[in-house]
Amino acid sequence: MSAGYGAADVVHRISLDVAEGEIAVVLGANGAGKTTTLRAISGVLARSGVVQFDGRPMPTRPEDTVRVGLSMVPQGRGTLTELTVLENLLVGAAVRPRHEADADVEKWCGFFPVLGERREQKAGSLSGGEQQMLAIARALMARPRLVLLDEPSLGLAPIVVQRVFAALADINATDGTSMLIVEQNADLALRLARSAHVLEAGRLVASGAAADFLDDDRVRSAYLGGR
Amino acid sequence: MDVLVERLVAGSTEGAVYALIALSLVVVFRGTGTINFAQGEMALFTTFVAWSVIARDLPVWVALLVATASGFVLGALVERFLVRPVRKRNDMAVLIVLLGLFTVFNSLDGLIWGGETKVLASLLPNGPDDYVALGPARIYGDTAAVWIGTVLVLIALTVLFRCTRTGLHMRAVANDGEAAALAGVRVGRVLSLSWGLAGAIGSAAGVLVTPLAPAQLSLLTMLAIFLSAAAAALLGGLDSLVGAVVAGLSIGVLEALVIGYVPGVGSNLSETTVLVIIVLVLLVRPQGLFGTKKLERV
Amino acid sequence: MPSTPVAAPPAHLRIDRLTLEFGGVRALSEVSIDLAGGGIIGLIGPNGAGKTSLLNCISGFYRPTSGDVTLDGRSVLDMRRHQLAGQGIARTFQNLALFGEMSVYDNVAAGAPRGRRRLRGVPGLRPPGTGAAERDAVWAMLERFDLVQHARHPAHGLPFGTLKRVEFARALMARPRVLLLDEPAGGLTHTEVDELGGLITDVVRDLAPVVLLIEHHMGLILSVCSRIVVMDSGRTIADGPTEQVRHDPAVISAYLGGGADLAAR
Amino acid sequence: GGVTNDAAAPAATGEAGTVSTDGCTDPDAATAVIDDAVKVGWTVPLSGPYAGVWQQITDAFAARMALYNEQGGAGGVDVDFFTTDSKLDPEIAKALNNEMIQKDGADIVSSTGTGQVATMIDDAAAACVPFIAATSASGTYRDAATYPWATLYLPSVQLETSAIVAAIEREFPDGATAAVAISPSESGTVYADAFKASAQGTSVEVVEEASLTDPNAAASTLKASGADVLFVASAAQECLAMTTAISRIGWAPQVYQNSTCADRSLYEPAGAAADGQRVFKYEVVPSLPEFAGTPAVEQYLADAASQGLADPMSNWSVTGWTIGEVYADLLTAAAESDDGLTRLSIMEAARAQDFHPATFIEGIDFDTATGGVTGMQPFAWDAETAQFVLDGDPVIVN
Amino acid sequence: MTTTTTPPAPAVAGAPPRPSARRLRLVIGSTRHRLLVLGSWLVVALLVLAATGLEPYRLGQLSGAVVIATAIVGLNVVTGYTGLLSVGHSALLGVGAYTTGVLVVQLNLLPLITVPAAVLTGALVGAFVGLPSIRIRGLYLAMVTLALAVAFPEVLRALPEVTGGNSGLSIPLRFLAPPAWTGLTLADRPLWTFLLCLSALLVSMLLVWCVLRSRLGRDMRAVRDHEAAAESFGVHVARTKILAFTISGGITGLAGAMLAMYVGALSPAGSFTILKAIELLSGLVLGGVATQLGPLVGAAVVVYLPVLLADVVQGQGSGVLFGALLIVIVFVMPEGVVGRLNKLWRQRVDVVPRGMPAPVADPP
Ligand SMILES: Nc1ncnc2c1ncn2[C@@H]1O[C@H](COP(=O)(O)OP(=O)(O)OP(=O)(O)O)[C@@H](O)[C@H]1O
Ligand SMILES: Nc1ncnc2c1ncn2[C@@H]1O[C@H](COP(=O)(O)OP(=O)(O)OP(=O)(O)O)[C@@H](O)[C@H]1O
Ligand SMILES: [Mg+2]
Ligand SMILES: [Mg+2]
Repeated sequence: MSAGYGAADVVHRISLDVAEGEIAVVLGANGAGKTTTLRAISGVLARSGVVQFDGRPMPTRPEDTVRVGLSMVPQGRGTLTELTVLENLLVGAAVRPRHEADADVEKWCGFFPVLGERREQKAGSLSGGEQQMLAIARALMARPRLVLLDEPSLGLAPIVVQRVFAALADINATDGTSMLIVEQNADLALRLARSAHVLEAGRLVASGAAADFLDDDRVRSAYLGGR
Repeated sequence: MDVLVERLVAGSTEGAVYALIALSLVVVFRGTGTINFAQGEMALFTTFVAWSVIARDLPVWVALLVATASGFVLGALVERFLVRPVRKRNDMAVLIVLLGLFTVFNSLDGLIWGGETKVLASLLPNGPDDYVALGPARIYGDTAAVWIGTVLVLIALTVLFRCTRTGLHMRAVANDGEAAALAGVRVGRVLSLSWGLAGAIGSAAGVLVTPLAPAQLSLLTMLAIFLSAAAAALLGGLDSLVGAVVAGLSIGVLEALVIGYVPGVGSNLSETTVLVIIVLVLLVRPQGLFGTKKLERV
Repeated sequence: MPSTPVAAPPAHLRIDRLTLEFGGVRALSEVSIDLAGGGIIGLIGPNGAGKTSLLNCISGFYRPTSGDVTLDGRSVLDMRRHQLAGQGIARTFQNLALFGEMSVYDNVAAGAPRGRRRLRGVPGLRPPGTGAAERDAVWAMLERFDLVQHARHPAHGLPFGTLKRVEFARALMARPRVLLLDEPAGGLTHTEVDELGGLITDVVRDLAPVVLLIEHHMGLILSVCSRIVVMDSGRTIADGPTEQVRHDPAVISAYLGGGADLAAR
Repeated sequence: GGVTNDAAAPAATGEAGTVSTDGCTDPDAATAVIDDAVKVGWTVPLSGPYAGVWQQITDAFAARMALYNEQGGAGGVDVDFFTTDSKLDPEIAKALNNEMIQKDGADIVSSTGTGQVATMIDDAAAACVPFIAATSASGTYRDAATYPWATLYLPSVQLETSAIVAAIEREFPDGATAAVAISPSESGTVYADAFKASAQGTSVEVVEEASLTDPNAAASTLKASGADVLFVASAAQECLAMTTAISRIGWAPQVYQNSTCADRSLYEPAGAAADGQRVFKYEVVPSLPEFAGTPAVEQYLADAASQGLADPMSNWSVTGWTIGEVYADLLTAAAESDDGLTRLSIMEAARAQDFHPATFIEGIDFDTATGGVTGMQPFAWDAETAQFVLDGDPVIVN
Repeated sequence: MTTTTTPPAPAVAGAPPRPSARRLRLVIGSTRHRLLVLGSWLVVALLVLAATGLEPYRLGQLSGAVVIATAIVGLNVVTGYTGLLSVGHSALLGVGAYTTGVLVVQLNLLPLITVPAAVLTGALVGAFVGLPSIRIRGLYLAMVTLALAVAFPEVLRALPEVTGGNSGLSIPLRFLAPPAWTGLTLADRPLWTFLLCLSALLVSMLLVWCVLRSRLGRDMRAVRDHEAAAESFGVHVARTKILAFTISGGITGLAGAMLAMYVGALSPAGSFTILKAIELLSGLVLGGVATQLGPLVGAAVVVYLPVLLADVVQGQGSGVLFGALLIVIVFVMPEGVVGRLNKLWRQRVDVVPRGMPAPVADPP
């Protein structure tokens, strides 16, 4: 797959595979094209090449990719700022029957109690971390079979990061939801993931089992820092 | 006293006219976050269509239906093929496209129907004796039609925005199309629907309002009404249905009172006076009377 | 970045019983912090604790319900937002607030301290030397932040991490006496965070500002801060030297969570 | 020089009223005999809201000129008529007018609308090109001393309003109170001002005025004044609005409309409400029984048909045709003058024009010396037959 | 589950980055750059010289376009560089034009002497109109300025003693003749008017160029891009907005004075309605928002396109065609003609600003 903005490609002919029920992580420096990759898969950006989901071609528009079972937590501000927290969650359930939505709203308000307290508050007035929680909860409202998470830990307190990652592991275990995670907190992500990929200047330069990466010195020094 | 009642009724009827068009502006704004500057001219076009239908000896309500339906289609087409491709690039581009459309539709009306003033029949009878007395004032059929239309549209839209998923999705799309799409909202469909709906409301309004317009059905009919309606939509707050109606009525009544009770300035500078008042209100409440303040968090 | 040491004594920023309410929500309640000693002070706390709100009060974006913020004994709350820059207060934003259409160069240059001459830059009106001096300072800053190759690119469209650097560079251009950093490490890779830590320490050495650093990246906090203030639900729950605060059980349970290795990151 | 400009010799103006070529950019061109074709160029709105009206006027004028050419033209010289679209924009009008004069070599130009006429008239004078039968409501250009190279077709608004005031005085010998409804347009205010000026010093007292922006509000206000007479100073689009509005609040004063409204299509839809309203005209109304049989109208209809004019019964066709009458008359006179057909002789002929256009109502003439149209014929609307009826004799003012 | 496949690609380590397309390197201040600038000025001078040789009516049309260009240069200051949408510039144009008109007609002043007054009133009214922009933003501000556009003709009509009301003002021809010291005669009036309008345009463009280079210019763009951030870096937002409106009003007032001299007659119904405001705005967008040459191209489009179209279709059809063409241009060049050209230029030429540190690797 290739993708980019305007005439120039930013991501060049990359190939990767996320197996059913697998958690994969994408690492890479700033501007490597991680966000671009996710946006192209979910259909926000135009792409060339082949993207398949369950062996069938992945739709090219985001509203359709959601319908086949994909959800994305965009990088940074992904919330509908002028809508309330509750409305944000309900929009997240656009593809689900209405009665199921209400139950899930309760579930996520329970998981992130702040969201429950701020139900009627405009999403835009939430703190950065609260908005990030809302974005994650909204993406999961669609009960996707594959979630793309673009730096989910961004702006979250360490304690919340742990809870979110635990929850992701939990969802993955119980529902078999696959995940493709872009994360700067590589250490944490690699522990969660089974496979890992490294992007460099828009090219896939390494792929393999997450565990190998944790032990790989080269990767360690580049992304995890010598500890 | 009688004169006051007459003025109030006249003013609020004029206001209902503005309100009806303003409501269609609010629908587009809530669904897509833009103002449709060509709304008035699109409505004029379909009103001419309605006139053609009546000229074929069909009843007015058929003409109303035809106009409403064609307004819906026109709105949706304009959105899909003219607005959507430039919407993401910038606001200014959308503005110019709409102003271009404004010119196209007005000229097209002239090209197809000629420039002469035409008379459009009213949906409800509006002959000299077809009125209900309201104290000293009389409510004629055409007036009643506008009033009823405004109330019905207000109720229908309120239900749409308050109680349906579609209404929620419209607001989501207006707020951030990409985020809405990622949540599975069919953005294209919602955009078309908003514009179609607005087109339909505008067109129905055109048919109801024209019998009351000073210029009847001519190329000038809608410009003045549209400007006042746009003022009403802004005064009320671009995203507020109730605001559009309240502001529309206020502007109508205000105009009537200024003309009636302010000597000198009233008849010469009535529009200016009303606009100055609106600007003053906006200075105090920049988001309009009922509009929600846009959030700015850093 | 000219590294002339600043002779003036470090700024004295004091936050005094600051309370901020939004309708029913109390974002800050009676927060008092005295940043007399200067240096780099870490501000941490769970999401929604009120950290950004506190920064917003200092930099004039929010008007507190009660309490005071003083800089060298003068209240900054009476000042208009644009006057604060003149007082030497500069900040970065949690969610980026760059001038999107402007080039990276112009973004950084916009941070430059403002003389009284608004028409500086116009031929004939330019006081000799200043134009070139500012230009060189901006280029030096861009070089230091490794932004030279992006200098002529408009800010929008650049990667998140790069933009974070632009913001930081812009704030430094102002040669601030008080530097407020809101999650500068967000979205940076580990190596970049390390570099950022180095930059922040450098800045303190050069300019000796008071730095208030909000960060969830504990690694950064622990490596550069001499003192940490911890907030929760609008209150300060801990305030003290780094080593003391990081082992405070209240902090661990409210913010850091159990994983010991996380606390070390 | 000082701050003010007191340079003498205004361009192209000689003695009061006489036409001279002093100050023309090219005096020789103004006195050169025209022997190929008289080029007549009009800059009028052919797009926008008034395009329909002007299409009819120019079509009828073109038809009249074609007839003139068939009949031998100006001493054997044909009229070559062309138009451009002013788009109601003074700058566009100015540019196109200059293009007509300089590039197309127009011998006569004309236009409509105060703003457009104002910016073109000096250019034409500077080039010594006659500006003939302009249709502007502003009477300024009637002043031959300042504008020796221009004439107007429309009667002065004062002429009409003084005729109206005279008619009111006749109807209310003991004096009357009048209310004025004013369209927020140019012609509206011009008419209203003229009416007030005409009423000055008569037994007609203007007691109230209101803007037509909102006809219903205006109706309430004016009704409250209890005036005997309502004068509606409107532009064509709004003629009906006041009629409906006053009938709805049950007010029935004697209504006078201005001549812009004298069109059946504007009255018919108002039904009984419009009955008895008065309006003044000077051109014939071919559809009226009073005129239908007259030789002049018969001739007009036959000629129009021979030129294939689409809608000869329309007011606007009659207007265009009549302007054609004016042109034909003065071109013939110029061709017969001692100097032959030149721009100067055309202008001199225009200045001296005094004749009865065939499509004017009997008794009313076109006399440039006294300002053009010399009188006005009152009409009343008869709702039952849906026709205007003659209402007494023409009021000759000039 | 998700498979992203492409034809076989190298497993690890991609190909070296493609060398970027050859670009011409142009260092500001270098001899090559100086020559280029000199050359451009030479071309401009030649064009002006060629223009003065045009037939008078063509020169007239050109003057009209130059006046509109000047007005758009003014509009660009607020709408382009400061991001404040104004639909009220027709009124500012009118203020300038009527200042000149009234002073000439009522006080018999020489038109040239009235120019500073027109600039001043334009600037004052501009500043006044700018006041609401401190609080009111976006489309709401567009509405406020639109109110000005709608109210202006009404106010003109309401003050007949000063403005001549509906009939407007006609500036007698003798006032518009070239002054004796120029050595031009009345017949040369089109040339004189053209040179006057052209000077006004050049002065305005020079002013804007200076403002853009100054800190004020940077502040304006900062306010446009992010008001809050601008403020926290010391930009006095309110003052910047008002200054922008003042400068813009002054330039547009100047354009108005030129318009008065070119057209020679002013009336409320003509050049100062909302339609003129729309024309200015269209010109700005078509030429290129926030570009220095955009107003020139935009003015040429809005002034000449209708004239050219008139040769193709007459009557209402021309309106349809004009509207359709506006839409097409926006579709083809959303960033405006000059915006697009700038982009192409940057792709081919690498302009290196003064003081940039030694060459570095091309951006990734
Ligand atoms: N909207 C855009 N327009 C043009 N170029 C863009 C745009 N967004 C990103 N790019 C370019 O695409 C490249 C890859 O960006 P991308 O955001 O995918 O990187 P990333 O790996 O997600 O970086 P980060 O860690 O900062 O999030 C960058 O060089 C950037 O300049
Ligand atoms: N403008 C506002 N309107 C309403 N509530 C607000 C507003 N700004 C902040 N809040 C509330 O105040 C609380 C504190 O927010 P703040 O942004 O200061 O948190 P924070 O400590 O910076 O959190 P994070 O680490 O997630 O960025 C939050 O709960 C937020 O919802
Ligand atoms: Mg990214
Ligand atoms: Mg925060």
